[in-house]
Amino acid sequence: MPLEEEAQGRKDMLKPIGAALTAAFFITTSAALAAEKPKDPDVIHIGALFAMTGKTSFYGTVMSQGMKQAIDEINAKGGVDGIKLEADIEDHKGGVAKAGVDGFTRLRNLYNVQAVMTSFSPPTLAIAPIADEQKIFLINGGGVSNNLVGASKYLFHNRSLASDLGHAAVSHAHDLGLKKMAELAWNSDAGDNIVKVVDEYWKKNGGTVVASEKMDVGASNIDTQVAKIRAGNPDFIGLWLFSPDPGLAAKRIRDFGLKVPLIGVEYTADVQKLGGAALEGYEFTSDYFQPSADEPWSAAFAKGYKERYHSDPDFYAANYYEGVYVIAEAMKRARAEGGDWYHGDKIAAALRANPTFKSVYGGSMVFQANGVAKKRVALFKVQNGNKVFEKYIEAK
Amino acid sequence: MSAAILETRGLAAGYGKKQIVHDVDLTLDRGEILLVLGHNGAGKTTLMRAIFGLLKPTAGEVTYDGKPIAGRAPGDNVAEGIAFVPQGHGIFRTLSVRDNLELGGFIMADKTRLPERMQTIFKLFPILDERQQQIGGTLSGGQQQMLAIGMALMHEPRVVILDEPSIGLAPNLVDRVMQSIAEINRSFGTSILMVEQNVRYSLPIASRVAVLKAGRKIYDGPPAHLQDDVELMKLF
Amino acid sequence: MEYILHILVMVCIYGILAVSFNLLIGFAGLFAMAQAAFYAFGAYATAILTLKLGLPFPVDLLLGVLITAFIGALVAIPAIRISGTYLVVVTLALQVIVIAIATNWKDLTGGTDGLRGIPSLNIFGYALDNPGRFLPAAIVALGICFWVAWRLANSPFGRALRAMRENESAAEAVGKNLLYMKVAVFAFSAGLAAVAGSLFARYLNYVGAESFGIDETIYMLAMVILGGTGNLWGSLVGAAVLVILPELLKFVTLPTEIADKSHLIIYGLLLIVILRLRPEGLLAERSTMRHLPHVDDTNRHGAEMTAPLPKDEVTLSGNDLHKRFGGIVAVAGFNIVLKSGSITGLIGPNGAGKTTAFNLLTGFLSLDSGTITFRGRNITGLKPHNIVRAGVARSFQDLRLFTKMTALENVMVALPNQAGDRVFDVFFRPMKIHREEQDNLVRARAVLDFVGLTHKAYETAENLSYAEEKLLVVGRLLATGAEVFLFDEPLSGLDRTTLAEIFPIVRKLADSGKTICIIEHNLDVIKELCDVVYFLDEGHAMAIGTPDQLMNDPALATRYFK
Amino acid sequence: MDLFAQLFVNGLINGSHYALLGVGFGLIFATTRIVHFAYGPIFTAAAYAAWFAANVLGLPIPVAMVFAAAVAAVLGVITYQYLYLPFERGQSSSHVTLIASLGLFIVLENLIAIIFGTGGRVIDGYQYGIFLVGPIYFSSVQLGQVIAMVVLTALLGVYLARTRHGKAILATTDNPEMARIIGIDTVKVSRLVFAIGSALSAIPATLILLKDGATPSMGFFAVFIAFVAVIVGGVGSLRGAVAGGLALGMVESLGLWKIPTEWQSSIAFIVLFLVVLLRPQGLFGRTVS
Repeated sequence: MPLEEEAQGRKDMLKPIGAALTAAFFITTSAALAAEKPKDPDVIHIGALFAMTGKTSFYGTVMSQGMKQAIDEINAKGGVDGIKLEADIEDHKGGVAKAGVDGFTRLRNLYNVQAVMTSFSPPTLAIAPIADEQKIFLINGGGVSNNLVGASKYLFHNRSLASDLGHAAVSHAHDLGLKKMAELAWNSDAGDNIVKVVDEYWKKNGGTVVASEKMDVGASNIDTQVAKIRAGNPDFIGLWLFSPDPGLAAKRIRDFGLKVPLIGVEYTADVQKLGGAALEGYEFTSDYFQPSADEPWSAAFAKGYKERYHSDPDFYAANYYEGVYVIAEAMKRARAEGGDWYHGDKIAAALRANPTFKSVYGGSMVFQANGVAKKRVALFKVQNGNKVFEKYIEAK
Repeated sequence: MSAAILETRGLAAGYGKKQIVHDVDLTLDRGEILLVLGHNGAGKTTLMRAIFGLLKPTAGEVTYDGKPIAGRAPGDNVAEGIAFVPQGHGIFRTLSVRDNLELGGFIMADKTRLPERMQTIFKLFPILDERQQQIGGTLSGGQQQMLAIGMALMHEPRVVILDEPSIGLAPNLVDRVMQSIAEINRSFGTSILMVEQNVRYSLPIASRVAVLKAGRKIYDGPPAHLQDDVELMKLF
Repeated sequence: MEYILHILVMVCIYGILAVSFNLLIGFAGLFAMAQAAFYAFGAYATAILTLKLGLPFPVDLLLGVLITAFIGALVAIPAIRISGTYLVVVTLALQVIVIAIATNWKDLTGGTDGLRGIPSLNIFGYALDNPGRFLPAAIVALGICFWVAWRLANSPFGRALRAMRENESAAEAVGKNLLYMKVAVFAFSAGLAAVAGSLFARYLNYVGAESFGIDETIYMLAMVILGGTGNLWGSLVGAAVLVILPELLKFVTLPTEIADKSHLIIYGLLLIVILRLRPEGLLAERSTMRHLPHVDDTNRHGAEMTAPLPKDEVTLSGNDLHKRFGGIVAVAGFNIVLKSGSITGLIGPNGAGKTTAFNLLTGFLSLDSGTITFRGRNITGLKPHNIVRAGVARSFQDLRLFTKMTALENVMVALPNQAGDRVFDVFFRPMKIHREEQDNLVRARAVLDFVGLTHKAYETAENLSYAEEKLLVVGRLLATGAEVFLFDEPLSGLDRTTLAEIFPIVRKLADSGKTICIIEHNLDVIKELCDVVYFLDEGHAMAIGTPDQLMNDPALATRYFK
Repeated sequence: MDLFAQLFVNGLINGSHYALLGVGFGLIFATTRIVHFAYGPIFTAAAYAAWFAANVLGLPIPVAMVFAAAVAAVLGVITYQYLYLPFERGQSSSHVTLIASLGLFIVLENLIAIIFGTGGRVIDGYQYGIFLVGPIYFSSVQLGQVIAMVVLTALLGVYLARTRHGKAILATTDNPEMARIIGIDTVKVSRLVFAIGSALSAIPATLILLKDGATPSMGFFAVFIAFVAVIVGGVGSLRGAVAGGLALGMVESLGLWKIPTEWQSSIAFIVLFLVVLLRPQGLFGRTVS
C-alpha cells in the first residue's frame, strides 16, 4: 500500500473526531502523566470467537478477514503505543455454546487475552458469566439478539440490535402506508427477536400480520413458506433473515409472482449473488454506510480489503474491522491511565469513561449505557444490483 | 491326467479362534458322487465352504484338475466349472425363477446359450418351467431346492458341490431331489460332492462315502462297507 | 492451568455421557441414537427448575434425573418392537424432534437464545464458578455415575442385559423379562445422561438447544465405539481421547482461514485411522465374571440340586391347540399330556408342527385357540418368561447360546429368582446380592458338573465344540429350575459317546420327577430314551404310544419310517 | 384452495428431489448395507463440480451435470475402495464402519469449504424459466427435478431388471453370499453401486445448484433426507425409495399448510417415527430377517 495514501487516510480519519474527543484525549493524557508507569504486555492478544467451521462458517471467514486487516493496519502504524497486536481466533462451530467456552478458556489461558471479539448469541451468552468473573472485555459486531444486552457488564456491541433494525424497517413500512405485513424470519434467536419487536410495533400501529413464517438457517427449500405468504395476500413482506438467505428468499418470492415491496435488515455481497435481479427495489435498514469519498475511512477500508481479499468487504467484515479499532483505542486510553492497565475491566472502564468512537461507517458512534453503540440506522434500496442510500431513520 | 477332479490335502478351516475342520483329505474322482456324511456340527458345511472358497482354509491344499485353488475367490472356481449349492435357500428370494436361472449362468461367456441351458433344466425340473415368472421366495421348499440345483447347473459345471440338499424337505421330496442328483450325475457326467445327514436317501446314490466326525474324516470307502460297519452306522 | 482444568471438566461430563450410552449400546445392545436428547432433558430441567422455580441443588438434579429416566423408560417401548437399523432411525427421529421442541417452545426453553444465568453450584457457600472449583464436583459426579453404571453392568442384571444382547428369545427362554430390562436400562442410561446435562448447565450457567443436536449424539457414539463397546473403562478412554484430541489439534498452527477446518479434517482422518487399527475399540469387552471368585471344585454333585418330585402326575397339558400362519395350518387340534417322571418323545416329518407346538406351549407364539395348563393352572397367553418361571422351560434347535459369555455365565444367567435381576435390589440390597451370587456360583458350578462342563466354566461359549455347546444348552435349561423341560432336538449331531453321556443325565432328571419332552429324529434315541411317543403330522398327533408300538404301526411306517 | 394446490405441487417437486436422493443412497445401502453418511459431502462435491464446470470451464449446463456425475462417481468408488472395503475385509462391525463414514463426512465437508470457500456459489447469469399456471408457480429447474426423478428412476429400473450388471446388483442386494456363489464379484458390484448411486446424487445436486446455489454444508440435509426416504419407503426397493421420498415431500408440504413453518425440518422425522413404529419394514419394504 502506498505510504502516502495511508498517511493521508490516517489524517482524514482523525478529522471527524469532534472537539469533545480531542478534549477527552488531553484529559486522559494529562492524567497519565500523573499515574504510575504503565505495565505493558509484550504482545496484545486480541481474541475472537467466530464460526470458523459448520453451516455458517461464511461469517467466520469475513469476520476474521476484517479483524486481521485492522490488526495489520494498526501494527503497521506501531500498534497500541508501540505494542503489537496479535489475533487469536477460536472456532465456536457456528454458535455452539460449549465450543465457545472451550475457545474462550483457551484464549484466556494460553494468550492471557483481555479483549475478545465475539459473535452469535449462544456462545456469547455462555461466555458472558466467565467474562464477568474474569473481567474480560467483549465486543460483538455480529449477534443481534436482544438477549445479549446486559449479559455481561463487559460486553459491548458495535452493531445495532434486532430491535433497532426491525423497528426501523417496519416504521418505514408504516410510513409507506402499508397495512398487511407478511414476514419470513430465521428460525433462530436473530429472527425471533426481530419478529417479537416488529409484530408488537406493527399491531400497535394498526397493521395486520397476514403470515408469519419461519425458515431454518441456510434452508434451501422455502417454497411452502412463500406459498403461505402469497396466500396471505400481503402489502409487503418483511425479510427478517441474514446473509445469504434474503437473496434466496427474494428470488423465490419474485418467482412466485409476488410483486409487493420487500423490506429487510440485511444485505451482503452473497445476498446479491444469490438474489440477483429479484433484489431490485429491495429495501433494507442497516447500520452500514456506503463507502464513499465523503467517508475516507470507509473508502480506505474498502480499498484495503479488496486488495487483501479480492472481494468487497461485507458489513460483518466492517464491524469486526471497526471492533479492533475500538479495542485498540480503548486500550490506548486505558494505558494512558497507567499502572496495571492491561485488564478487561480497565479497558471497559476506559470505554465507558468516554464512549464515543470513530465509526468505519462514517462519523462517530457512541456506546450507550447498555453497551450498545448507537449508530445511525439508515434505509437503503437496491438498484441495479447496488445499494443506494435513501435516508436515515430515527428510532421512534 | 489323474482320475481325481477335486482333491483336498490336510485341509483345515474354522471361524475366528475356533478350528472346525482338521486335516481332511478328500478325493472326488471324475464322474462319481462322493457323499460326505456327518452330523450337525461335524464340520461338513465348513469343509464345503473352505473347498469352494467362501472361507479361507487355515491350512492344507485344494486342487482342481491338478491345479491348486485353495483360498481362491469363488468366482474363479465358478468360472472354471465348479458350482456350489448352499444349505437352505440357495436362491434369490426376491427374484423370479427365470431371473434366478439366468443369474445361475452369470459367468457364462456365451449368453446365447442361456435359453438352451434353461430348457435342459426345465426338462429336469418341469415345475420350474411352469413357474418361470413366480418370485423365488414364494416357491415351496422343494421347488426352491430344485431351483437352487437348477441355478448351479446353468453354466454346465464339471463339479457340483451340494450342502445338505435334503434339509427341510418332506421325505418324499428328499427322495425326488436325490433321484434328480443321480440323474444329473448320470446324464451330464457331472462329478458331485455332496454333504448329507440323511443316510437313508443319500447313501443309495453315492459312489463313495466319507464320514466326518468332529471335523475329522473317520471313514472313506464304498457305501456298502459303511452299511456293514455297525459302529459307524450307529452314528446315524 | 485453568484451560487444562476446563478440558478435564469436559472429559468428566463426556465421560458420564459415554458411560451412560455404553450401557445401552454395549451391554444391552440397544442402538438408540437419542442420548443427546436425554442429556438435553437433564440440562433443561436444571435450567428451568432453578431459573423459573428457584429450586435449590440437588432438587433440580434429582427431579431432572427422574424426569429423564421416565422419558427414557418411554423410549424403551418402541425398542420392544423394533431393533437394528430401525431402532437407530426411530431414536434419531426422536432426537431431532426433541431438539425441535427445545428450539420452538420458546416460552419454556428460550428458543435458540437459550436460558442464561443458571446459578453455579454452591457447596456450603462455596461457589463452584470456575473450572478449578468445578472439577472436583465433576469428578465426584463422574465417579458416582461410573459406579452406578459399573454396579449395574456387573450385577446379575448386567449379565442378563448381555444375554439379551446376545439373543433376545433365549434370554426370554431362561425367564428374563425383556420389557422390564429394556425399560430399566433405558431409564438408567437416560438418568445418567441427565446428570451430565445438569452438570453442563451448572458449569456453563447457560443452556441452549444447539448443544444437544444430533452431532452430539454422534460424538458420544464415537466415544463409545472408539473406547470399546461393553467396556465402561473404554468409554472413559474414548471420551478422554475425543475431548482432548481436538484441543491438541488446535496447537497445529495453520493460516486462520483454513486452521479450524483443517483441524476437523485431521480429526476425521485420525478417527478413521484409529478405527482401522483397533476396530474392537481401544479397550475390548471383557468377561464380567473375572471378578467373581473361583469356587473350589469340591465334590458337589448334581444329585443334590433336585429334590425328587412325585411321579406320574400330569404337569403340562395342551388341549386342542390351533395355529395358522397366513393360509398355512401349522398346528391343528393338537393335544398333549406330559407327566412327571416320564420322557415323552415328539416325532414326525419336517413341517409336521413339532417346533411350532413347542413355541405354542412356551408362549413364544400366541395360540389361535386352545388352552395350556400347568399343574392345573391355566397358563394360556402368558409371556414366555412367565411360563419359564411357572415351571416350563424349553431349548432351541439352533441352540441360541449367549456366545460372547462364558459357559458359567450362560448357566448363571438362567438361574431362577435372582434378586439381582431387579435393579432396586442391585443398589439397595447389595449384601443380599453378594450372598446370592456366591450361592448361584455354587449352583451354576453344580449344573456344569452335572453336564460335565466344569473344565470349560470360564470358556466363552463361542469357543466350545459342538457337543459342548449342546451340553451347555442342557445345562442352561436345567439351571432355570423348571419342572418341565421341552428339548428341541437336543441330541442331533452328537456322536455315540456323547449320547452315552447325555442319556443318563436325561434319565436322571426324569427319575427325579422332572417332566421331559424331546423332539427327535433319531429313532434309536427315541427307542432308548422315551416312555411315550407322539407322532405328529399335519399339525396334530396321528398316533400316541410306546416307541415299539409306533414303530410297528404299518400306517406310520409308510408315512415316515418307510 | 389455491394454497392447497400450490402446496401439493411443492410437495411433488420436493418429494421428487427427496426420492432421487433416496434412490441413490438406497441403492448403496441396500446392496452393501453400508450407512454411507459420506454420501452427503459427495453430493456437495457434485454440486461444486457442476459449478466449476459451468462457471469456470464455461461448459453448458447439461455437460456440467455429466461432469458432476463423473466426479461424484469417482469419489464414491474411491470412498468404497479405500474406506469401506478395508473395514469390510477386516470384518469390522457395521457400527465401526458407520463412525468411519462420519469421519469421512467431516473430512470431505471441511475440505470442500477450504477449496471453494464458505460463501454460496451460483452459476453466474443463469436464470431458470418460470411457469405460472393459474395460481400455481413452478420453475424450469423444479420441473427438471420431477422429470429427472421420473426418468432416472425409470432408467435405473430398466437397468437393474434388464442388464447383466443390473441383475448382479439385484442379486447382491438379495443375498450377497449367494451372489458370490454364482460367481458374481460382490466387491465389483459394490464399486458399481457406489459409482451409480453417487453419480445419481449429482443430478439433484446440480439442480439445487441451479435453484438455490451451492454451500459446503448442503450435504448434511441431503444425506439425512435420503436415509429417511429409504427407511420410510422400505430398504432394498427402488419403488420404496421413490414412494418414501414422495411421501416425505408431500407430508412435509401439506403438513405445513396448518402447522407453523418452524416445524418444517421436524415433520419428516415425525413421519419417519410413525412409519417405523407402525410398519417397521417401510411402505414397500419386505421384512428383512
